[in-house]
Amino acid sequence: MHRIGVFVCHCGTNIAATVDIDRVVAAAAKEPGVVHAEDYQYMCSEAGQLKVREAIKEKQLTGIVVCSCSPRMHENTFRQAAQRAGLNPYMVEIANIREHCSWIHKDREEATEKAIILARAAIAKVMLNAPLTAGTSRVVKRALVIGGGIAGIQTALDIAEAGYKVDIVEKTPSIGGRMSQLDKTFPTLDCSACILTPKMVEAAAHENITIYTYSEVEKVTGFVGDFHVEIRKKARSVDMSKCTGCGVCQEKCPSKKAPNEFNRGLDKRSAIYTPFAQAIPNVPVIDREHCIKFKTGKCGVCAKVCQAGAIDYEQKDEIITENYGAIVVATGFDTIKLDKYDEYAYSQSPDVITSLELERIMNAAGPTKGHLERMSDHRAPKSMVFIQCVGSRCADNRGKSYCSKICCMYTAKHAMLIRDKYPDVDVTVFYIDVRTPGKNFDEFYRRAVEEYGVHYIKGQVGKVAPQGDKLLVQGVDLLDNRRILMETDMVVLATAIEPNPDVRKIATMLTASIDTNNFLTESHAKLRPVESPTAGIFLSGVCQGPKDIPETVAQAGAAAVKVVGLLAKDHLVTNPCVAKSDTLLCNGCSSCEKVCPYGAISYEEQEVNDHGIRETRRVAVVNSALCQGCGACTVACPSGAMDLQGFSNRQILAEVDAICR
Amino acid sequence: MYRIDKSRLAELFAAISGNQDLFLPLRKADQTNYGLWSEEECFDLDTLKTVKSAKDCFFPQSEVLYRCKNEDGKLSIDPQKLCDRPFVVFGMRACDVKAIEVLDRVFLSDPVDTFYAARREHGIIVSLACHEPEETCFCKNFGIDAAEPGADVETWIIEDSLYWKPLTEKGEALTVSLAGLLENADAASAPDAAEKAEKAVAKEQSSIRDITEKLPLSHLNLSRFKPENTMELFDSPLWEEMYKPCLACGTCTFVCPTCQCYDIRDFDGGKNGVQRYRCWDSCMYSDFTMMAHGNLRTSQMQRFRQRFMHKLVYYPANNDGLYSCVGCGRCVSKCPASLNIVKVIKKMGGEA
Amino acid sequence: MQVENTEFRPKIVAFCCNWCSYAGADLAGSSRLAYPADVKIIRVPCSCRVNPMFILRAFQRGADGVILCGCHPGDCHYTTGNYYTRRRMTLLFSMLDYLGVENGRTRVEWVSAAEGVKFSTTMNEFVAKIHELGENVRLEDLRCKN
Amino acid sequence: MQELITRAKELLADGTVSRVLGWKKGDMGWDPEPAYFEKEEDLKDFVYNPFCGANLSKYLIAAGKLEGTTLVFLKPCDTYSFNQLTKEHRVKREKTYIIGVGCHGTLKAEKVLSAGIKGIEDAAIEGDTLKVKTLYGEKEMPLMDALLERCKVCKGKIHVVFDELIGAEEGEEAGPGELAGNRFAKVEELEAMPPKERFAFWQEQLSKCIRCNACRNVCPACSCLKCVFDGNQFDSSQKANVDTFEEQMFHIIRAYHVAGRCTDCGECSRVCPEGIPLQLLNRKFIKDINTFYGEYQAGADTESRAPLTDFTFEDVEPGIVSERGGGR
Repeated sequence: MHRIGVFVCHCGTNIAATVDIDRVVAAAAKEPGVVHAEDYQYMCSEAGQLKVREAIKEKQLTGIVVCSCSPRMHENTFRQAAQRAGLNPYMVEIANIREHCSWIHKDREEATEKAIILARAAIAKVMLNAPLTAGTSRVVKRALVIGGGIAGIQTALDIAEAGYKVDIVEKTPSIGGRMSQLDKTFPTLDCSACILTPKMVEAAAHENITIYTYSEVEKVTGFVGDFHVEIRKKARSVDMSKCTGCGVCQEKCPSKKAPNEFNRGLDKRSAIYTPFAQAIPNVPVIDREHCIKFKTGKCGVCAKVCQAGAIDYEQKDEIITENYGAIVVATGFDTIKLDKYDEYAYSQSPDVITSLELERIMNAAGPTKGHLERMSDHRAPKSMVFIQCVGSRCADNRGKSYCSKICCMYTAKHAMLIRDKYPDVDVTVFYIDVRTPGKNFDEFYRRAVEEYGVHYIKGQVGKVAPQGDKLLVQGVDLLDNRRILMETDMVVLATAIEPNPDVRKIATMLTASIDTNNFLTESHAKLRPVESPTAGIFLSGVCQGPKDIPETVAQAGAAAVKVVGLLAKDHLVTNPCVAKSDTLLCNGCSSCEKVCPYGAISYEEQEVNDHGIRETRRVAVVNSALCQGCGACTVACPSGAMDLQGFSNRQILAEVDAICR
Repeated sequence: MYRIDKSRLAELFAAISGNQDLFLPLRKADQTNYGLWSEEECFDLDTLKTVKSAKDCFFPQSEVLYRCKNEDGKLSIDPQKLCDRPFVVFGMRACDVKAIEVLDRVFLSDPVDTFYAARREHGIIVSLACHEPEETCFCKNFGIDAAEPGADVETWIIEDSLYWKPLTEKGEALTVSLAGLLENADAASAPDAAEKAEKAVAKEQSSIRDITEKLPLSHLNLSRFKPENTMELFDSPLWEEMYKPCLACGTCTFVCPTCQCYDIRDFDGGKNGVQRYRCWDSCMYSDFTMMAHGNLRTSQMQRFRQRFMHKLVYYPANNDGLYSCVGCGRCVSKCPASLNIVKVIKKMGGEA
Repeated sequence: MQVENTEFRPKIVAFCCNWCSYAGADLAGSSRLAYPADVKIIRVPCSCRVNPMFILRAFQRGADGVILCGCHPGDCHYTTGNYYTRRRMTLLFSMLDYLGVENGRTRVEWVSAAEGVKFSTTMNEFVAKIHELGENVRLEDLRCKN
Repeated sequence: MQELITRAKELLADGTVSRVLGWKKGDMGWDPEPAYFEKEEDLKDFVYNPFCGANLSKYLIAAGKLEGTTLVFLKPCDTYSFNQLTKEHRVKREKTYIIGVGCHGTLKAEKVLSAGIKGIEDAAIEGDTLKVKTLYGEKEMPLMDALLERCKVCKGKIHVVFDELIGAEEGEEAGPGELAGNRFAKVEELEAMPPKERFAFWQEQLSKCIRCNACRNVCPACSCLKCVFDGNQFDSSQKANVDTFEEQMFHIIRAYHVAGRCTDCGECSRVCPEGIPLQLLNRKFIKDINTFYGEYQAGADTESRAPLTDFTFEDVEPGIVSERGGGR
């Protein structure tokens, strides 16, 4: 027989002011199955919990209902209280009579009636609750970081420093990411490479860190504490164990027509290449698409010149399988494609460039060896126009609705650096707003305006048109309310950033949620900003939202702490509210398997005894460690064989019945 | 004997329903079934076989037995009121009338089913002879005469007239209440009319009997279906051959005028309390014999065998040789897999 | 008519997913954004847990309206749950409409954890709509009626 | 027909198959029943004519559990059901030998009988005429008046799965058969009615339901071991329509459970003893699926994802139902 206890919380006056607590207690006490009902000022307080525990023991309660605030607040509190009193923690139900009742209804009568109904629904449900036991699962003491930019490197370093093994998977031939492409960083103007390369070296040298460059995550299964990951290590065509990084092969390579990705395609590179001088590992890759040996079978120059005999044309992709306890996504960003912004003449004129391209032009290792010059005729510009918010804060669907956050600051940086090095260049910036929230940010921007004489014009540019060897810029000055038509030598577009396009594929593999802009969603915007809602998946850097370097590094550290916190545990407690298939009802039709986002359902040929009929049937089996308890399968199942523990069909129906009574 | 113009049937029905409920075959959504008559309804006496039999009028597909309520911890039980109003069922064919006899033997023998008994007590059956029995009819095998359907009043529709012959006290009383409408054709008081009527009815009857005689299923051999053959029939390997197409649906049992099995179930209507009701059940259903310990008929073959053994062997063994099939042929035309009792009789009887 | 309308207290069942809409309802609560007490919320892990049987059952038991709230498409905690919900409910609602049941009695709304205002507005609108439609008589079970 | 018998005998004789699933002559000429034939001599009772409406594919669930291979004769539309069952792992393709048989339409016996044709022995279709051989000589009637509803909107002569074809040509054109009318015509007509009339229409139709479960039990998509309406999983066990709600509930949920899986084989409406146009419920789902998610024919293949276990990011919102307006 059921022996249900009902505990009604006043929550000070939060509930008691609008809900007649006595009536709720009296009504609950009359419900069949209820043997105890009481109220208290603050049920969640230690004294309140003590009442619950005592009642459970004294009245030998088989289930309890707490009428209080949202279960999102204190469900766990009361589950623990129940457990301490010897009651299974899943024999607890919460009737939310605060957020869903007392706080939104003014009429006392109405609110009281509703509170009674909500209590009844919870009582009806708890009668059908079954004791559930949370299982445990192992924690593999190794973490995976996807992406080897500053975010990934920092996260990996912090995890490694805490004493755990960590692997970095980087898609390109070297770690370093976007930051390695930058020339200087705001607001201090220190050299990007100078602060990044020591970290890269540290990561490479760390005994706890393994770096897989030129590699991609291919498949992820498993769950928090025990992910199984397949990593595809793409064929480098160079034996990493033999290569000394001398660079002769690159020099001698006769194919020098491949666009240089590192320099944003502004110049060419050889078919065998390391992306940049400080690359880690300092081992080149053969770009098979552009390699003459791979295209025609003839050549083989690199193999001939390599003293170490490291060139291996036969090398194949390799699949590495490894288990991880946690996974950090640090896939970073790219700039958006500008094909929807024809008005800026990006595709028509080589002198219209993106800011990231400007970074490379300004960099001593870049296509112009650091000289500011036009890509069309290699002349030094006399005037430059910067256009802000290209594709950011966009109302139509050509660009992104969000602010890319870093553009205002790097544009100020670019303007300042140019004015500093080339004082004769006239620099104009068109902006919508200048956003400079950050330590020393506004001061930095003001220096650009006040000390370096950068012209800031509030207004947008409608069109950039190549005219002779000049660019004609048409814009408006909103403050002076006038149209502007000006000639300039170069135009720099502050192009919006977007998450790396590969992230959707990765998010799907990880079942991590992702928003419409392809940013990974954090578990809670404020309180859990580095956790994905999917347990064991953490977020680092711009894959979660636009960030500058210090923010990225901070978040990378935070993600590392969360990973370390997880890896420090030997076992994890699993959620017992998972799907369960009734083998006597299961048809083995595979509908449930198709809708399971976790691959938690498989099929087995099982011997069944269906009320005297013995036969072998194909039945669904749920891996309770993989199942997260969404319930998609329960509705896909036509026979009702699949049910969800803790939210069973009959429990929900009982609530429906109680509410509609 | 009495007579009334066929064109005045609506008036007759209005008069009957003035004093009591009247159930008769109604045409609704392209099908004919027994239903409660009202002026808006369209009656249909031409369709020989209603989809469901008239069984519903005495043994409805579902009926409440009692209700329980729990109000603030106080339990109350409210038994369902028994039928206490007279009603007339008009248009029952000979087979359906005979089926009532089959049901009576089940429900009126001890312990009496009070719900059924109350309906039988208050129900008056006006039967109707089958003008043209169909190919699927095989009532003749069970000693039923489609030309003389019996019951409280029997009627014939011949050309423009309906001839009305009360047979019981109840029938007489009903006839009296309709005196203004029914023309007297009694031999004593209206000899001319009586002669005409007798002649017409006799002619109709002989025509019906001629047709029945010629029907393809009218001469089945039932001789093997005897109590002494029970075990032999039960163990026959033929069941295994025959049952296979059976879909385990309940069509045959639900259209059958004699199937009498029911289940008792509860419905929790929330604040309205719990209703305990009964509803027809079908021995073709897999959970028909499901009990706490398990199911004692685990295969469809066993269920299939049960239905026909019951109709042709068990029931007659307990009821003076009365078969619990009346040859209405509904299952013959309605079985989705074209299985039916005729095929069983032929196969088990050694004919096919 | 007026009098009848004010007396009619509809029964409304709202299924809310635990991660977005239930939290959105909590936010509506903590923001003190009122909506009629006729709405009673049932918490489910994901909108994809809601079986059409639950919805029909609610109508059987006397509900006048059923609303289902889940995370916005793309934001599902379980990645894809609400995409299934969307298809299931589109087809179910269309079928109910086809059977002649007033199509305003059922609704799906995507409400995120941050959308307390939307939750409250949606519920106010929905209750108003049910008032307009009046009592549910086309999907009722007389055994559950007063 | 003789060709079918000859081939079946060959396959039995050479051990390719252990049994034959086909149709057996009935008592009346219009009531052939689905039957197994295990010996060559049993095949003397084999029949295949336009009265053989039964879709044999569902019987293969049981046949799959038997030893050896089962030879089955499937009409074009039956093969869709077989494919769908294969996809759901309910039948065993490798234990089935399928002979696809040609079909020119199947008959509703009641319609032939009520046209006054008696003593039926056999029937054949010639063009748009049904020729019936009877005890009283050959009778004729317009084919359209005798066909089952599903055949009037035939989905074509193509067999989507078979081992060999007899009386049918390989590579027949997919798409509607020669008789095909618009199978959604009645659905559209209902959609265009005011909701109140639609409600009345369904009320009248569904109130005829006697809950015999014939529609469910014959349905190849309803292959659950235990239906939710027979079990307690949802507290939804129903044995009778005690209230009109239960009529609605049963038919809505049944149609919903087969939505995206129903091949529109028409067996449900063929077997309904009360003549309820159940195909109108299934076709409503089919029509909606086609409109909202793109044309989909269940059973056309064994791999594609069923519409309800699939989605796209751009799917329509449920609100479309009310946006389309009350009249729809």
